[in-house]
Amino acid sequence: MAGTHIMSFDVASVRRQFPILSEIIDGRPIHYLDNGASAQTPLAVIDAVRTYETTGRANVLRGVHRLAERATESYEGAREEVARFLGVKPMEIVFTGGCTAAINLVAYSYGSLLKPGDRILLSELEHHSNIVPWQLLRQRSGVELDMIPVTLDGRIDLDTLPKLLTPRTKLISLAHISNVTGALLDVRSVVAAAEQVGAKVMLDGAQRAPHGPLDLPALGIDFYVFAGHKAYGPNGIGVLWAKPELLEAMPPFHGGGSMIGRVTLAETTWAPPPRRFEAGTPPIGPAIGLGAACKWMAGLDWTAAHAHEMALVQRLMDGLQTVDGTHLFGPAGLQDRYPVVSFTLDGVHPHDVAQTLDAFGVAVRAGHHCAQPLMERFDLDGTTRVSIAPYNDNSDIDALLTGVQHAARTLR
Amino acid sequence: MAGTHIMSFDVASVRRQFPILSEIIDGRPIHYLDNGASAQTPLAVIDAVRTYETTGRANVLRGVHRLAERATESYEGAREEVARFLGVKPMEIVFTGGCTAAINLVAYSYGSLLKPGDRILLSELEHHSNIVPWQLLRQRSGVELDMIPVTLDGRIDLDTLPKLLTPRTKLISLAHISNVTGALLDVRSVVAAAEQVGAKVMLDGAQRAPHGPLDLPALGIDFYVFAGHKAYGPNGIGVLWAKPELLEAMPPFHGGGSMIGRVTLAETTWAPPPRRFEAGTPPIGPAIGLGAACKWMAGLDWTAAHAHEMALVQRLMDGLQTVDGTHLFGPAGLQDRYPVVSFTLDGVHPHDVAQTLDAFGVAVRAGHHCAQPLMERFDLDGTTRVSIAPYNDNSDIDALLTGVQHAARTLR
Amino acid sequence: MSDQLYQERIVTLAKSKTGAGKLATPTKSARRDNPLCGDRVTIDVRLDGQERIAEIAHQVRGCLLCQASAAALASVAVGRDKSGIAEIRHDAERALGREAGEAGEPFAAFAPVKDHKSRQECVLLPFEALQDALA
Amino acid sequence: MSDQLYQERIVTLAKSKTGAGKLATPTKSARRDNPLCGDRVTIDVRLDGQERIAEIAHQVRGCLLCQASAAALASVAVGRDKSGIAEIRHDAERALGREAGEAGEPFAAFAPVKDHKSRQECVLLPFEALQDALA
Ligand SMILES: Cc1ncc(COP(=O)(O)O)c(C=O)c1O
Ligand SMILES: Cc1ncc(COP(=O)(O)O)c(C=O)c1O
Repeated sequence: MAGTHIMSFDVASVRRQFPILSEIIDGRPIHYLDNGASAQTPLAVIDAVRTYETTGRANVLRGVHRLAERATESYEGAREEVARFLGVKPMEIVFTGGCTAAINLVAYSYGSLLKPGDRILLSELEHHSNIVPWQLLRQRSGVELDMIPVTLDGRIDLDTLPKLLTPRTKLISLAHISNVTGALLDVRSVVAAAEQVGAKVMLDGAQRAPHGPLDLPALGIDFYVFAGHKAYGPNGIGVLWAKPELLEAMPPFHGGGSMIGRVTLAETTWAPPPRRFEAGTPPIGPAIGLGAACKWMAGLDWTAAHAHEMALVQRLMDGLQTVDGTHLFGPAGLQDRYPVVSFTLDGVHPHDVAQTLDAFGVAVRAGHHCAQPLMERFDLDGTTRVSIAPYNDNSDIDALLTGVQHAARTLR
Repeated sequence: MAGTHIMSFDVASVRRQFPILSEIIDGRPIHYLDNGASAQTPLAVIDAVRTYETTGRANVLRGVHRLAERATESYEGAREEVARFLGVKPMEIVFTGGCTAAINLVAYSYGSLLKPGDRILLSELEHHSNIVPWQLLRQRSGVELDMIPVTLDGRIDLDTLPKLLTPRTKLISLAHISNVTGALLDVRSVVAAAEQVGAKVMLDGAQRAPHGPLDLPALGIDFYVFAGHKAYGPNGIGVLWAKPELLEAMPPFHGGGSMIGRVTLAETTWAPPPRRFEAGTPPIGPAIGLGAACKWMAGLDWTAAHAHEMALVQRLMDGLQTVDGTHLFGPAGLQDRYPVVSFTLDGVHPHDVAQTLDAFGVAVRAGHHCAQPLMERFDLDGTTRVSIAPYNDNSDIDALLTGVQHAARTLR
Repeated sequence: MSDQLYQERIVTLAKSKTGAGKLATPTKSARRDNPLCGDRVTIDVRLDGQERIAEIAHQVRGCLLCQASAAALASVAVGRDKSGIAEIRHDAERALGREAGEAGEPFAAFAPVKDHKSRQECVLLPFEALQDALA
Repeated sequence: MSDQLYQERIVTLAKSKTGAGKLATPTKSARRDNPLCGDRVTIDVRLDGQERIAEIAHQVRGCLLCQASAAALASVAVGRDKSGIAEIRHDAERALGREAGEAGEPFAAFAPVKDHKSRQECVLLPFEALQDALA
């Protein structure tokens, strides 16, 4: 398998852990380069969920029988695994239904503490999931939204921060990594600027979490969210981390079982975090799967894995440059970026590029990537996006390049 | 295996489909009678999720590659399966993170259409998940809550309806089956009374869905919710059904990807239902599992299965009556009830009953069952609850009875 | 390689750009977006005294399938009224396998899209826009 | 059958009902609920001039473990102050395996709860209530 020789990263052995990568679909292996939408999942995750389903399935927290004890232990064990992955304490981790659900939790709960005229600062490259919840909050409560513009090379333009921040700015919520351009946020600058005005900082880590463990306390931020399914875990699970004093101050969002202190008809008291925010039966199986995914990620050598990913980005960029009429949208180099690469091909619509690639067995995403404001800003119909995981290899990139050349030749 | 001779229902062949039931845990087979908290899951469900994870995993709706097409087809196929199970149209089905999440969706979205002074009618036996979301709504918007009392035999006392309904009553939300007493609601009476004042009717079907297909249009109700994990499906998935004109009129709840028409910085338009309510990447794998669970349920002979379940209830009731100091809490007979049975044992706390049962390999639930107002009303410390599924058999009931006798002998 | 989707007829239709552009004095126009993929079609029509299409033009910001469909539609729309357009939509729906029966020309060209459910809306979007304009 | 949890010593402690009841004139009282299981403990204390417990009584609405723990606590509480109670709590925590070291009497009796994580709060609830009262 190609790629095994790069930086001593053994991509073949990683690939073997992902059952779907050895599937033959319609007579062809899969070149899966749509990891930014949803990553594939390793056997370790599938097995962890299956073990729960077949040897320890029960509801959590309230049962005294041994299946319930096993389930509770696995569920809370997953919380510990996720906490370790983020460098934080287990009780600061709230399990949600997804990354979008986590952002909505903050927008509803933390948002309810804001006052009309308070301001929230986003950027023009945010995913809809980090825009629409705030627009809904604006409708509910009269907060104002400000938007950081994006530079020509697809980065959040932090030079404009001094102008945009006001004493009324309570929260800055930005993508840690852009799901369109792959640009990595300069978190340090954002946190420093936020401190000037006393604003909290939330990072949308959906595209960062799939690339290895984090040290959130070192970042100095207040909120972090990510999605299980993009981080090699199951669907139906996401994570909110917040500083404990913030969680403590936040009112509940969903009401239901497990998030209460005591329920009477007249009034109800709340459980401490994280339970306060985990109303009803939580996504136990998906959480256990995500715990296994975090453990799996923690077991990789990310220095080598990241070097491998970025070598693939280089190969991709070099290859695209040989096709007439391709334009990269995003940072030109490998500096401060992650392996998400968007491009356009003159005269060929991104969907037609992606569809042609599919015929070569290559899975990519095309369109607005749930970032319509960004597309509007650059007057783009969309882009074709290649998003890379550690299990990708040279053959994936080469198949893609062949497909792009074919599209360029036949569709314009 | 015992039970196979009852009403020609082949319980052994049902049991064989549930891998966990043949596990030996701590040297003992499992007598799983905690189905009301979470049911076990058949191989058909496990396999459906695994097939998705290993041969068709991708994000849905937006992708053009074949994995995305497969995933979308499986996800929308699950919606069709759930719709068939409920006797409704697929586009009236909203997938949520759980039953609690579905109730919260209605409380936030439909609830935002209500005005201060509008009234919502619940009952004293509701699960916290059907109380707390409405209390939170009351806090947000000044609606008032009314509570239907419960009869001594654990039924919602519908005789009080005329007194409790007012022209300001906009919604009646009740458990289709009580998770404590097993009482089946007389839906027809509720719907007739609701029509008198123009109130909508919502049923919390968490405890009904696990006992076979429904015909929601025949019930004449407006909203229905249930949880995947209690209906033999995975965790992290729930269902909201609502009349299409209600869904159409309801504003979004969570904001994010997929639920939008067009996003601009200034404003955003909404997609039609059900997408409007499925923000972000939905719980694809869990939904596919629930589709398989609904299909599995649809394949059972429920006349025989229900007769089997109720024969086990009779055996249980007969057996408990031979233990000195046991009291059944709930309907005395088998009429209009489902196989959920609560009891108390004089001088022994329910948790100690349940813990003792665990030592006999019997899993039941003890405590307030997330129905503290009901416990308060009857001045109970809790009950021990036996909840039965079609895969239970006489040996499960007999093991339980042995354990209860032991607790009665040793713990008081 | 089996990109049977982009068969020559579809590519040719798209490149023909039949009807591409704007009308100077449209009687009606309508724009339709596909929120999932971002395709956008604007259609201008000039109607005669009997509500029949006298002139048609389309601006497509979308994929080749959408462009091809808009061109195909423009090539047969003139002289038809609302119900005439509904009729040729059946051809498109048949080509996509959403309705039974054989698709008439030029929409028979879209038969390869039958197996690509996620792309079928691209073919139908110009119809949505035109039918909005005529509604 | 292996209900090692309810060993004779725990059952005997619970049945002893040591300290069960109310005080006529408590200096302080506190109530604690366990929201997960619904157990509820109310503790009354009468303190002497040095803030030491002169008299103690408890009302337990809860399971056998909670009753046994309240009885054990009442049996050793008199004469101790806040820090004295904190000290015997270590015995309980040790018996439950939450702290290293050997548990002193009478809390050593709770060693069987070590393997039943979900029940450990039942044992600690009387401590929570008493420590609240003394806080
Ligand atoms: C009657 C009833 N309603 C609602 C719920 C909440 O379901 P979930 O916890 O799966 O969201 C339950 C189960 O816990 C229930 O029994
Ligand atoms: C940057 C970013 N934020 C948020 C999301 C939303 O994640 P999910 O759809 O899993 O809730 C995504 C992915 O869709 C994303 O890429």
